[in-house]
Amino acid sequence: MPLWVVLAGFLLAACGNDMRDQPRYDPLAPAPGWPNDQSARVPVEGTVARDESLQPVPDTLPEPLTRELLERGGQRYEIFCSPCHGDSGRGDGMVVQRGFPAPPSLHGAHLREIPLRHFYDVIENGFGRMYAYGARVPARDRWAIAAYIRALQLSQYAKLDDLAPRQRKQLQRESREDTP
Amino acid sequence: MKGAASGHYGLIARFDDSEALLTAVYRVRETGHRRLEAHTPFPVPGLAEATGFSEDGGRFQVARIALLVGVIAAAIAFGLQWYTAVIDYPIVVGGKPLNSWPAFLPITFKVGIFNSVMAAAITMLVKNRLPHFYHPVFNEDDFAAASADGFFLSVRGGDTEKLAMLLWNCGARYVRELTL
Amino acid sequence: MPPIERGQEGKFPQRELAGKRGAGYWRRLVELAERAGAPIESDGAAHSPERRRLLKLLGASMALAGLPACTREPQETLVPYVQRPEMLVPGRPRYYASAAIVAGYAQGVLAESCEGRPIKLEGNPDHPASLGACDAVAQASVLSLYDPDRSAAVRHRGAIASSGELLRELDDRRRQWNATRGRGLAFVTGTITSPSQRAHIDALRQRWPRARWYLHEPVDRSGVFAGSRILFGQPLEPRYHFEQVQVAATLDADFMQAQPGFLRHARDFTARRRPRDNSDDLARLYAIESTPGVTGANADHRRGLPYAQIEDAARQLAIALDIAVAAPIEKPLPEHWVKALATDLQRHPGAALVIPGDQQPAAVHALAHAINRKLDAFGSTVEWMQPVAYDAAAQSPAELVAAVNAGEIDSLVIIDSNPVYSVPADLNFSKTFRKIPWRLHWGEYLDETAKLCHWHIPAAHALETWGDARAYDGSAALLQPLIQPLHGGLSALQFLQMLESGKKGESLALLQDFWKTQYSGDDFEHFWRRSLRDGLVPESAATTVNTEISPGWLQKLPAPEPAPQGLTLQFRPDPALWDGRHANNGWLQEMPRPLTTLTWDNALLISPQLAAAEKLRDGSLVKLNSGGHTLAVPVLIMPGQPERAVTLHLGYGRTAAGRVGDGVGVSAYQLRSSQNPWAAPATIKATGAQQTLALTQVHHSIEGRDLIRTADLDRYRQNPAFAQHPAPELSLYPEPEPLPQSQDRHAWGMVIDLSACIGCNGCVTACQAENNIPVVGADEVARGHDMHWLRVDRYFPDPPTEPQPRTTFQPVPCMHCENAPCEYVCPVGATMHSGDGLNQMIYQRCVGTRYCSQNCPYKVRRFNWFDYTGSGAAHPALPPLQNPDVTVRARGVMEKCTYCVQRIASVRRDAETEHRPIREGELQTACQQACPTQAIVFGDLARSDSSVKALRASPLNYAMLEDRNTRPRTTYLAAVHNPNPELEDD
Amino acid sequence: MSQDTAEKLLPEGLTHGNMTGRIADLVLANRARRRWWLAFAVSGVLALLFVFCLVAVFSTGVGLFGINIPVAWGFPIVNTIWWIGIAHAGTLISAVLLLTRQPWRAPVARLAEAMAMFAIVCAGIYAIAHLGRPQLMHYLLPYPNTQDLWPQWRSPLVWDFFAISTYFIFTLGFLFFSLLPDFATLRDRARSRALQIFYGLLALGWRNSAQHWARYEQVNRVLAAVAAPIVVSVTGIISLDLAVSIVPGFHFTIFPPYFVAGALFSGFATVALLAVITRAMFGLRDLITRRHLDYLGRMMLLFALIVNYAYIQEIFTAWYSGDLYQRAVTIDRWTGPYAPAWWGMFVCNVLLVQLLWFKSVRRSSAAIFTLAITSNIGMWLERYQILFTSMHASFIPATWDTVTPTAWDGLLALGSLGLFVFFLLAFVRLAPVISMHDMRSAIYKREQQREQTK
Amino acid sequence: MPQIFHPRVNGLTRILLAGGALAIVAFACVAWFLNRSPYSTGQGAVPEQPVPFSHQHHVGGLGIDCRYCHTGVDRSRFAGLPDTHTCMSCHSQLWTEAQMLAPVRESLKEDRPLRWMRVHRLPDFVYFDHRAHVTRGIGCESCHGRVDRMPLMSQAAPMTMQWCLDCHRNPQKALRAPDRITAMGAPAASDPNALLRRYRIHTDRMTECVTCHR
Repeated sequence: MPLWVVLAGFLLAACGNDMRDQPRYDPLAPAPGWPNDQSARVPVEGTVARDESLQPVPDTLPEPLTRELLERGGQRYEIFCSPCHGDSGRGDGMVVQRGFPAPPSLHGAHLREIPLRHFYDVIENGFGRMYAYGARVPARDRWAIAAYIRALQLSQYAKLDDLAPRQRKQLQRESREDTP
Repeated sequence: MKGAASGHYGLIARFDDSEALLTAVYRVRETGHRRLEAHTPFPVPGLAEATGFSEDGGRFQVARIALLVGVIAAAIAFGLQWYTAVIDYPIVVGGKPLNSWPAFLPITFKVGIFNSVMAAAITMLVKNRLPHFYHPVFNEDDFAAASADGFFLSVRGGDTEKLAMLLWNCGARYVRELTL
Repeated sequence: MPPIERGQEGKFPQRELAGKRGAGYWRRLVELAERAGAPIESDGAAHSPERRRLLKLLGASMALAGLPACTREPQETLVPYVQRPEMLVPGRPRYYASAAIVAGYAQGVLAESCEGRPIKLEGNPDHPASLGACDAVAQASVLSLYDPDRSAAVRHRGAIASSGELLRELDDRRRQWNATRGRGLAFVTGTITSPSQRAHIDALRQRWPRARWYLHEPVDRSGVFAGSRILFGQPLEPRYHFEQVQVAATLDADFMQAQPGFLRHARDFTARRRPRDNSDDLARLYAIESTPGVTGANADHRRGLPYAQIEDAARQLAIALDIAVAAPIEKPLPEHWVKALATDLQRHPGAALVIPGDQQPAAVHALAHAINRKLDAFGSTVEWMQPVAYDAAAQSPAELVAAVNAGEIDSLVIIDSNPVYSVPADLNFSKTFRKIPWRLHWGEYLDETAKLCHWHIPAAHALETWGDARAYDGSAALLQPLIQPLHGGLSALQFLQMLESGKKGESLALLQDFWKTQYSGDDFEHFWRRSLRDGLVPESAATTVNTEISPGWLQKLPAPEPAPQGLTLQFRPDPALWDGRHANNGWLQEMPRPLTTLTWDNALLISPQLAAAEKLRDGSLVKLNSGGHTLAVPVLIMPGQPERAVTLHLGYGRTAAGRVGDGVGVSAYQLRSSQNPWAAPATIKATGAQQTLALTQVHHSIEGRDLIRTADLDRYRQNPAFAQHPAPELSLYPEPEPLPQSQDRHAWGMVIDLSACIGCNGCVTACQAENNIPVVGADEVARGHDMHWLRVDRYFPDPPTEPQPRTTFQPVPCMHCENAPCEYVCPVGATMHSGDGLNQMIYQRCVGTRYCSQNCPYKVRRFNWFDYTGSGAAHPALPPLQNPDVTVRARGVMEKCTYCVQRIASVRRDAETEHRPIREGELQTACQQACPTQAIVFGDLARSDSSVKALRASPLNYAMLEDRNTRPRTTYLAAVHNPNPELEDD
Repeated sequence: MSQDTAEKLLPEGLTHGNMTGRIADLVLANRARRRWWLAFAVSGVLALLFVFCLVAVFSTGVGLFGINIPVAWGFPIVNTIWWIGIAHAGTLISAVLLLTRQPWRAPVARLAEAMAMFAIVCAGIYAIAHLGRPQLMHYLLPYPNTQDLWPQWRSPLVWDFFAISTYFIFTLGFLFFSLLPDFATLRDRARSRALQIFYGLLALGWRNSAQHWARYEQVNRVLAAVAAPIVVSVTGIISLDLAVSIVPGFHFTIFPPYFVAGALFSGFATVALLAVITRAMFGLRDLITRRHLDYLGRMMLLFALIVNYAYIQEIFTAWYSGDLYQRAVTIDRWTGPYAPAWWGMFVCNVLLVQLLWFKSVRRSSAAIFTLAITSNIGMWLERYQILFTSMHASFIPATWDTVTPTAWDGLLALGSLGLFVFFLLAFVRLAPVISMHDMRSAIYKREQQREQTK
Repeated sequence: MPQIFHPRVNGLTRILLAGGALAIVAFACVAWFLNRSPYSTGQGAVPEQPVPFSHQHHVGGLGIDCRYCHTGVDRSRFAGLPDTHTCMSCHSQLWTEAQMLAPVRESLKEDRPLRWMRVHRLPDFVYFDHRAHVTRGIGCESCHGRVDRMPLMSQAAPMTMQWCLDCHRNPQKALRAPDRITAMGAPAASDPNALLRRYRIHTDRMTECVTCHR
């Protein structure tokens, strides 16, 4: 009998917290008793974190157009835009084929003229049926995607003259570096 | 409870002291009986040999088995320690070398000892055929004396009549038949 | 059958919890939440619980092997956002600048926020008052944010009331006040440095001019302004520039610990006092103290005098400097000492400074600054500016009592102040207080005062609201909320606005409205966002005033008085609880107080001589009598305490602080008098009883061991390598390999500069906040079960009766020994070494043999003797506060300093992801980050350009117990003092 | 040994039959006496107390013990070492006396073995109870797990774990084999069927056959031969727990032999204690004679002297090594907060045992009884002071602290004594306190010698 | 002395001894097996989700990249679950009436988050970092299996420490080019050692305890 009692005590010891579940909130853990049981909370409206930029959003690309940026933009475009806008930007993405109302082609005349900032804003705030992607796409990626879209447009209607001279040189240099 | 089936097992004779028993053993063995057992309340020197037990009983003597098993177990123990500490998951501990072989010795020793003890014990039991709860000699009513002051000789099979005479002649207090 | 009150689903179930106490708080929350979300059938089917229970029982009893368990553990869920905020990536912390308010003054902090929950506060490097450092009180304010004892509801006569009722009631009142222009209305506040609050208060005064305004600040600084009135005829505030100081003398001023701007002072001054090279000139510090304090402990020369004799000492010094003041009746300081000090000061015109203590009377301030003027300090080491927090119109509590007794007050509004607790006993405040017909209290806790008020309005915590506050130099910082109010309290501006207009305003709008009036530029939005991001309003420091001492100041000085005979009882704000406002904060309660290492208690500090005379030991209970009141207090022997003075800290003996703070220590306010707030004659009488004190260090002598190596400047200059002791000749151990030098491999190490460490214990609390270190309570601390990973060892000289002891401090984290003795004895390998030199502690592997602690020569390991974090613990871990990157340890496992391995990992992974080396300053341990004097330096020994590596090469660098061949990665820089050679014989 | 000593160790007129009958009847025939029941009840209550305390510790935490950070090992380890010491003596006495064929072994060997068995149980339970997370004890075992982790072989505690478990099994086997022929005897003499089956199962069908005996003696010889290394290594390993560490008072190379000697000292004392009690309780004064007490006393004295030598050696080393910390510990032992323990030890283990030089003392039941108790107390104090003084004030003065034992420490210690006694009392009722077959052999040997002399 | 035991007891004894030995072995085997079985690792279990979200359809069928929803994988230790907004990015137009998506719409309407059941659950004392893996060439598939074939999410790998270590000791077999991280069914890299160098993977550090435990 004593053996069993000791064993029971032993089990009691085993019943304790073994640190598999710790009293802390990991990301998106439920927080019983808080609103909606959410431990993840929305920062208070109007606060400014240390990593936020104070500069107003520029109207053009805030950094030099590099191959790395375009590649990043391409990758992010594939992830976030191509489901609807399609790989080539013609608005024939997979989701559209399943019934999402087709977005206009990115190669429309109107959009080929529009400043880059427009894409940035649309990504951030959404447009029409398109929801805002600001939370999913950080600022730098927005510019990258915008640049990539512009590159897509150019690839369809290639006119080097459309680019600013600096960017043109940049691109030429990049392509020269790439060729060998 | 008596055994369900009854049959002839052999004879049992009781002697008054160890000398008588010893001589009886010699005599009976001389007549060619091999399946005999002497039962004494304490180890009588020479009696086992007389019944055909050889002291250094071949390769499977208790001590040898113990030594052999101990050495093997120790080798395995050392090998395990070496493997785990050096090969399987080498981690630096206290700035000591991975193969801190002196630190492996105590366990090597312990495991060797442990296994040799177990081997000795098991060898003894196995060679004595020991968890052997039913045995015909217990059918002898006075056999309890074998654990106090009785000296018995039990012989299995053989020519009952002749053997009984022989035992009488050796000075048995009585000779009785053992049933199966 | 009474109706059961139910919290509305989704909201914090406050009603159920109101007034409940006990350890099961969080557990109860969980239960409530479970009850609120009663299970709902998956298919909307109908069954009664009985039937389900039957099924569950059957299911449990008939588990068939191999099937996925019929009834698994309750599944864990993930609750994502409905709309994730921009830039918030779950799992990555973000930082917000804000400010913590310590004793009314702002201290810039960066709050680390995990998914919108503040987890930890760190110093804001951009803020002048912190420069990145952070003291314990500020660190701990995040704990009080989640304090379950915070007041959560408007209360009327103690019962929960609706805010609608309150507004209605206020409307009635306001109508009346409007009619009478505020007659009979009185306000009580503490020190307010917030510009916007002051603006609102001014508005209130304008609205109700006949209302009265009372300032109740238990640790007031009235002496500062009174002194400046004597000198300049106007209240001004000095601002010290310690970065210029070469010789400093204090007159009972604990400027490194207890005066506004102390972090900055400590940073600036120790920067002048640590040798980086043996050609460095070091600043020198003379301290004259009434109670041993951090500043005095770090002084090169120190004298302890009773409170009343400080003025005499000041006069002595002034006379020695040829200032024609009246001589003291007796000279407390030896002449040669004064002389040496005076000549030393004179030798450094413009670089000398005399600092009067905030709690000293006006005369000391006047004298000190007169001396400063004499030393050409004005404009160089001390500047004068408009006071940051000074209200000429405010009256004192004594006047309030008088007014009440005169029947002139019929409504009292208490703004975040606790006079019932902290008004000196001689005013008999609580009795008077009850006479006021209508009392309203706005504050975070349902404290002693709130309980006696008709109305109580919960205040939001500083991390929950918009606000602003000014630092010691007057520069304003904006406070941002890091979380929506957990209990729906009001911010100060909202409260004042409610008084003003009867409406509940929007906190942010109110603040912006104020600052729009302050900002003259055109791009307010940019100004505003920048101020928020930087945590500082640009160019908001107080304006300096160029003044000269008015000629007649000597006449305004009071005449010297004879020092009182007999024992003096001195009062001090507590280094952790201050005036008692932080009493419900477990981290602060458990922080070892600097110098005393006492936790969870206040004891009467007595000198060794007095102890010997009265046959008292640490913890002996004495009856302390002063001003007709008697308290039973345990004593604590404090070397350096003036022989005839005893000191008692304020802030204890709370009765309505909450479950943590109630009943801790005794309330010194019961002996305090309003006339003589800082010192009073007293007697003590031994009772023969004994009380266990929760001390974290009980042995005070270093026993002659070379654990701390010090030298004075001369010796250091002669022998820069004085700290290098010869290694043991014969070592049994193999030499370890040299450190890796590749770019990818790191070798973490830490160097602690003993010259710089002032023993403030800020690092201890920072480590506690960063590493989820539990609070264990007084009993456990007293048993030697304290859990701080980092301790600051403090040694008094032997024998303790030496009148002017030099105290030494030594922070001891885990040394991360390369040949760690703790590692090879752990049977399960729960503590092992990593390639970059960390001594890893793997909690879930630990079976709790404690062998590692036995074998750790530094005894830095801590053990979870009981469950200190679970819901059954006395101080259970608060889940929202815990650092999600650090394990919350369970019962039975060992723990210790990890070099903040979670920070190492995160920073290193950031760097590796971005394919760059770790930037200098990017990786700081929590203790390093918090240290006001930057005594702790951590970094990569494998990198040639790291500052640790450079310090390691210093001749001052030595390892503790190096003869044990543990090869610690944490090493020390020997301390170098700079005593005055003329006072060699001291 | 000369023949006459063998003479006097056995009373005249003792035959195989009546000796067997007497000892067996202690188990089979005599009803337990009131005294026994009383003792059994008291020890049972204490054993339950032990269980209760264990449950409390397991469910609340080892913080219940009086331990803290400088002194992280307290009573449980002291008691573990103490119990193991006692256990060792049991094994060693039985085994070494067997190997050296001491004629006075027979009556006391059984007591020694039983004592060893129950002491090792107490020691083992203590070792587990002191763990912070005993439910994870299996981490000390090398078994294939899904974490791919193994024990840390350099740790003396792993050695301990293996040592104590090995020793537990060994002791169990040793005791059982010693009992095997006696179980057969009891089986043969038992009257009630339940007892017959009980002893019959325990006796495994032992037939007293000559070949059984032959192999039995072989295995006993192997076990006895192994016993000495086991005992020495187990105690040695336990002492290495201390000696391997760098704690100033622990770090002595002399610890292993010193511990072995200490263990034997306390063990002989315990055997002597039990011998005195047994001969009084069961009226066995003629079987466990004063001569036996004399021999036991001599052994106590012998090992006490070795232990005393070790004390001197230790003090000398501390002084000679010049190590600041060692010296401080030594001074602290004499003057520090735990000095009473050291001086108590000094009195018990150094002063009082010198009385054993006197034959009259050695042959006096009361004196042996008293000295046995003081020696055990002394050995306990020795372990206590080694642990506590070394730990409470180690390298860094700021960490110095003392610790006071709690009620749980005391209750658990009391409970473990109770458990030990409980087991012993039960054992005495269930198994012969004196090895019957050894006695029969002894009688036979005496007969043989007489034959020869004739 | 009469016999105490029946002759059959001898045989029974042997059976019991053999059975006991066998039982011990069997127990060991069963324990070994069970410890690694899906029963204790939780592999394959499908918790009931509030919305029967099909990765097979969205990933395998529509080709949406993982990072569309799990935006944290390459930025944080925590992969992150999509907010309701993400679902509604498409389902504001698609299946706007479907009962199956009612919880999603409710969530947006009532500002109450969906509560997904966790599928992969390491103990809290394990500090796993998605970014460290995803940015160093370990694709989702290595640990989560063929997500594009899972109609309902379930755990594919055992997630035991041994499993982690198997890869940490020898990550070559799992490495992929950076643009193949989220691809499913991608072939093994042709030159894993080159990738190992390219990603600068510290195989020596990866088996240290502190890598995963703090």
